[in-house]
Amino acid sequence: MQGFASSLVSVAFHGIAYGMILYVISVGLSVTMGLMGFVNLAHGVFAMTGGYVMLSAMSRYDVPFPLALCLAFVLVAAASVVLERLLYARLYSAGDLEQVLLTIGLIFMAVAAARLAYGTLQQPVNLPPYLKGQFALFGRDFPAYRVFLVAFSSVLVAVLWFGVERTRWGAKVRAAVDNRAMAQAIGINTSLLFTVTFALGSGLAALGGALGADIIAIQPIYPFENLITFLIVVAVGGMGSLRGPFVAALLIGISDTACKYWLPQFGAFFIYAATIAILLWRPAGLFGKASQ
Amino acid sequence: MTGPAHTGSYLSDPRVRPMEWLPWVLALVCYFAAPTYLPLGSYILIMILFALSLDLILGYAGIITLGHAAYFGFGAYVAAILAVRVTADPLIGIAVAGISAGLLGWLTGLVILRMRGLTLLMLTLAITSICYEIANKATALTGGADGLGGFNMKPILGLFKFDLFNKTGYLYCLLFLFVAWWLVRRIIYSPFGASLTGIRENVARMHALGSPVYQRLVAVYTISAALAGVAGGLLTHTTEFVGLKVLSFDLSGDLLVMLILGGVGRIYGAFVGPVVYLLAQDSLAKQFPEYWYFGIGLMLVLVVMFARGGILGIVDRLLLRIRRGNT
Amino acid sequence: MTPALETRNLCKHFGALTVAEQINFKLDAGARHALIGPNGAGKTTFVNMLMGGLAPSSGAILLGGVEVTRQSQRQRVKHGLGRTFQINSLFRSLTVVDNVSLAVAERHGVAWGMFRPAGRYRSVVDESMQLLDTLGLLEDAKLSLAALPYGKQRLVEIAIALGMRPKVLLLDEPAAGIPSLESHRILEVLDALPKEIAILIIEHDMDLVFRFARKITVLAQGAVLMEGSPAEVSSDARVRQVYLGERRE
Amino acid sequence: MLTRIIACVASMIFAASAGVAVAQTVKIGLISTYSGPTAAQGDQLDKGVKLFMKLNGSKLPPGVKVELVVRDDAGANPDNAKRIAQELIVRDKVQFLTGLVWTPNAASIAPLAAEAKVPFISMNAAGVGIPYTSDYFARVSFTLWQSSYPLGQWAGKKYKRAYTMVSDFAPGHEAEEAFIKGFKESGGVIVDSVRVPLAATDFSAYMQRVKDAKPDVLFGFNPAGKQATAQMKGFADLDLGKAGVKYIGPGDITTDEELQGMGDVALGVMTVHHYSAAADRPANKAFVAAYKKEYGANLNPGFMSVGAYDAMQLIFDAINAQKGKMDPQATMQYIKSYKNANSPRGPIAIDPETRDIMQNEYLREVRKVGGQLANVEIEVVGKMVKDPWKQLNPKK
Repeated sequence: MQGFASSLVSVAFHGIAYGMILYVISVGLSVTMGLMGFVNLAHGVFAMTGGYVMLSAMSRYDVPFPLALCLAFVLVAAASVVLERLLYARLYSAGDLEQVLLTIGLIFMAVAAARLAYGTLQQPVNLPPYLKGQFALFGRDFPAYRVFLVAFSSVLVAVLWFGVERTRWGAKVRAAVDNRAMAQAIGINTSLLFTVTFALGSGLAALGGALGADIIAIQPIYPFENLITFLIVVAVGGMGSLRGPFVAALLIGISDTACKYWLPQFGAFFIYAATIAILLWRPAGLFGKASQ
Repeated sequence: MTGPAHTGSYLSDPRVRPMEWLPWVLALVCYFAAPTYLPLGSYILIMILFALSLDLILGYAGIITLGHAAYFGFGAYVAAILAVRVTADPLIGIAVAGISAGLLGWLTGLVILRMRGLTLLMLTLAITSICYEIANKATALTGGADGLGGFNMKPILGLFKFDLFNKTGYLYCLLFLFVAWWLVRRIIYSPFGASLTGIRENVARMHALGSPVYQRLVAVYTISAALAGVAGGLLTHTTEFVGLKVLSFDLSGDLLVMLILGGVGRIYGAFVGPVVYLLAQDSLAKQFPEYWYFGIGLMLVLVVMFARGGILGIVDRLLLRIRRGNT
Repeated sequence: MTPALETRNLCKHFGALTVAEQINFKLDAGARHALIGPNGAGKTTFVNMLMGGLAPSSGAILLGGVEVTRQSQRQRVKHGLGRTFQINSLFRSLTVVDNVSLAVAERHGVAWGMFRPAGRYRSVVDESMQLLDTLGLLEDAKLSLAALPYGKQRLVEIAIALGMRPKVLLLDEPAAGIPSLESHRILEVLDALPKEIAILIIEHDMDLVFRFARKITVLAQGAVLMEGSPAEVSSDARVRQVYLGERRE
Repeated sequence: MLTRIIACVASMIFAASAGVAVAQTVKIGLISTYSGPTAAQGDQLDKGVKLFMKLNGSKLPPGVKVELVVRDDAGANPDNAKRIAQELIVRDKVQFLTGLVWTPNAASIAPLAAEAKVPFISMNAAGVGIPYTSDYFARVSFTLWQSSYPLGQWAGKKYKRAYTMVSDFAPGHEAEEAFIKGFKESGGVIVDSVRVPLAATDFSAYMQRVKDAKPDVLFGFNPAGKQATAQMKGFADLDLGKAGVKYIGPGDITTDEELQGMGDVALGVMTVHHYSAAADRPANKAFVAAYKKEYGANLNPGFMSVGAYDAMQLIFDAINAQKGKMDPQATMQYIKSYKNANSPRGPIAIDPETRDIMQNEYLREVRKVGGQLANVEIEVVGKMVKDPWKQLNPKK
């Protein structure tokens, strides 16, 4: 019994760590999909790029870890502005199909570019010494880096939620998600709002990719391999919602870990089955706006 | 007036135009002129059939799916398991593959086709992923990640043996493609086809007309799944092997790319796309296997930004310009 | 005589918000009836409930005396309910005649046909052509819908609804977006509609309403404010107040 | 399509007008993985092949040339691989088929090679049963029984309780089966076994399961590459070493090209394998030096590169033996008695009965040599080991 309780703690811990990373990466996708109605399958590209930026900054230029994280955020956010203005913005009013195609195309290109620049090998992650080792909690050892992950992501989530709930920008975003035409009518510059939000979402994805490099390996095929997971987080959580993907990401993180721990012979079967069940029960996701 | 694109319309002339025989003539010419290309040729024919099945639901009924490989793969595995365990007769195999994929399409269609947009996209993805996981884990039945092989197909009708050069296989695939083409063409020109176009164009209005939208979608989805299953069965028969790739998201993605490249919702886009894509892959992937991906990605972006009708769309526009220039 | 369409105590709440309150409404056979009311009076909600797009919280809807409250849009259409849309809801990439044919084919019950080419269903095509002829659209029949000027698209909107041969027709702002100079064309078309169809028109263009309708129902804040002949309505103090009150804001 | 046909016709005319070919060209069809998630492994093969061609590409009889026809199978994708092989045979008319990272792919090609009578040499794919399905198949890489069975026997004497964790595909199942057999024969007990999906990247849940079961030793297997790193990372993250679990496996878990990326946690991991970049045989030192000169001082050749290199050596030897006039049957006859005393991995030979590889198996430990992690060979646990599985399951 005690054994079971302690494995429960471990599963919950690893599941939360994984779920937090999924959330930090996917929340931007949720907001941009809700806000702009844009089916951005290429979101994983930003996460991967964030991972590469951080890892190469650390290994090639000896940039300290915290600075490398910031660098990943800033560079990817900046790059995403260029992409948004150049490509995405032209397809806001186009159909889902065009958006799907454009972003699949971007994935293909990013995968090839990453191979060109970094080769196919998975990038080694060399953590700073203060984040290595184990961290004792409730009489069990936990990997220190994952404890840091959970703590850091929690702070990030808190800041993000505060930002969206309490700032002027957040109010505008919420208004525009609710009703774009109305937001435009009351004088919100939606085009600027989209760009800023998109950049922030991409930056967060980069941060998530960098932070999670230890859990979700950074390699060229990253955007394809994890696409389904990110999409599940958004679809199950509900597009445009902040809380929904959070719940969904934790659910997926924990249940994935639990399946691996207790029922490894079933693989990812349960995750997909649960996704289908939830979407049939609530087509707009757990916290999504019911469609008209 | 109707354009060169084949749309379901009460005005369009349903007779087969001379140009529409061109693909078949070319296919036969290839059979004699390029006998060493027949393995690739058979694969192209199979992908054309698969793309045609996707065009029916994506191009005509407007269902965006990233999971059509589920039906293709299901057909492929059914054909393989049947050959290993029951009978290696190819025609029975194709029939069973098509019917069972159709059944799967019908069942899943009943469940998912009430949804739209991202939710539908996700459901199609999740269904393929589940099929993939099952095939991966049911090792005893499917061979898991190692694939399923070790069977030899019997000669077709006891007469035509599958050979190393794939001559039989090529004609076998061509025959089924022809039948499927005829069927799809009929459907598209029928009132049913017209109502599918209506659903794609304006689903709210179709509801207001009292059209049984959901039932229509389930019906076309079932037909499309059955065709995809036939394509999968053909792949199993011509390669006498089936692996997990046939159920993968990658395959659905590649298929989508091929169809888009050719042109959506115009029947022959499903012919042009796979030919161009697979021939390009065949030559480029040989010379630059590592960077083939980049070109495909760039092409997709360019098609979306500048050439929305795909290759056939570009041809249309060129023809239009030439005609205008003449008058 | 049974009314063509009737609602009994129809209510709709969104949480604490009431958008339809105890609406009792009758549309007689062959009626020319208008529904008016200021913005936000609940007209759109009411129409959506009639069509089956929105489920009422309580109350009943009857079509020709048959209760259809829980029936789908499709079943209601079978019972003879048709509508047009306030914002054009057409098949833009199809030809004009195909737009109408889709409706006619559904009514003929041939839209499931998968093997005979659509063009061979002569009765469908002929009927669609005839319909376009009565609306003066015959020469545009083979054009792509997107190529038509806006005013003519509004007429196609009506043509599609007529293709369904409805017993009850809901016209949702048929003149919306049309300059008042051209709205007489719409009125001509409306006047020429078959007498046996019961018509409910929702419209902002008061000119059109008063020239077309023989009976008017005024909706305000989700409830029926009054009902009567055009003359009664125009002279009613409460109606004036509702409209003027709103204008003052 | 049209240009294809034109090109085809043109080349026919050209071939006819050129008359008798001056030089004898031997075509080798190389099928490997250049794209997709497992391109890293294909890259290893490619590096071995290219290095061989650079060093030895001209060591052929006069007038004989070799042409490599390279094709991408994009990962474990057997039907695609089979089609490619078919094309190489009928269109390119290759006289050898080789390459193959993946067992499923090789298994789908093997019967085809027999049907077309094209000698087929596996550079890597290790599925143990493949030679039985095709008389034209030979292997210069390894089987997992060769390494995991002796490892099990050795570990069974030192440790009591073992946990096995393998990738869920045929080679994984073989490694698991071989190890368990050896381990039990030496008196050990298997606590539990888990099979991890081929696509897994995060092993922490599985490792937690191991940790809670408290075995003495964890036997791991994965198809090398990123999985090896991920599995090692999972082991490290949960600090299983400190919890008293010893990590062992075939050499795939500490593959030389990935070893530096794994970090110090790999120290002390014991493996049995046929090749280590750190081995001090002269032939290996020369090979490693050439490899580093070609691809950079930081990159170690892995066993896959060596497999590719040795396979090319075998093919070249076969060409030289027949002076470029290739006869498939003679080639297979030659291969069956093939010996190479000077492979980087030590002496190797082909078992005439099974056409499978015979080679030494070394017990190794990960240690630091000159500041770099290395698989240091401690002892030879088996000399010229024949595949044990085929000894146990002779072909009927």
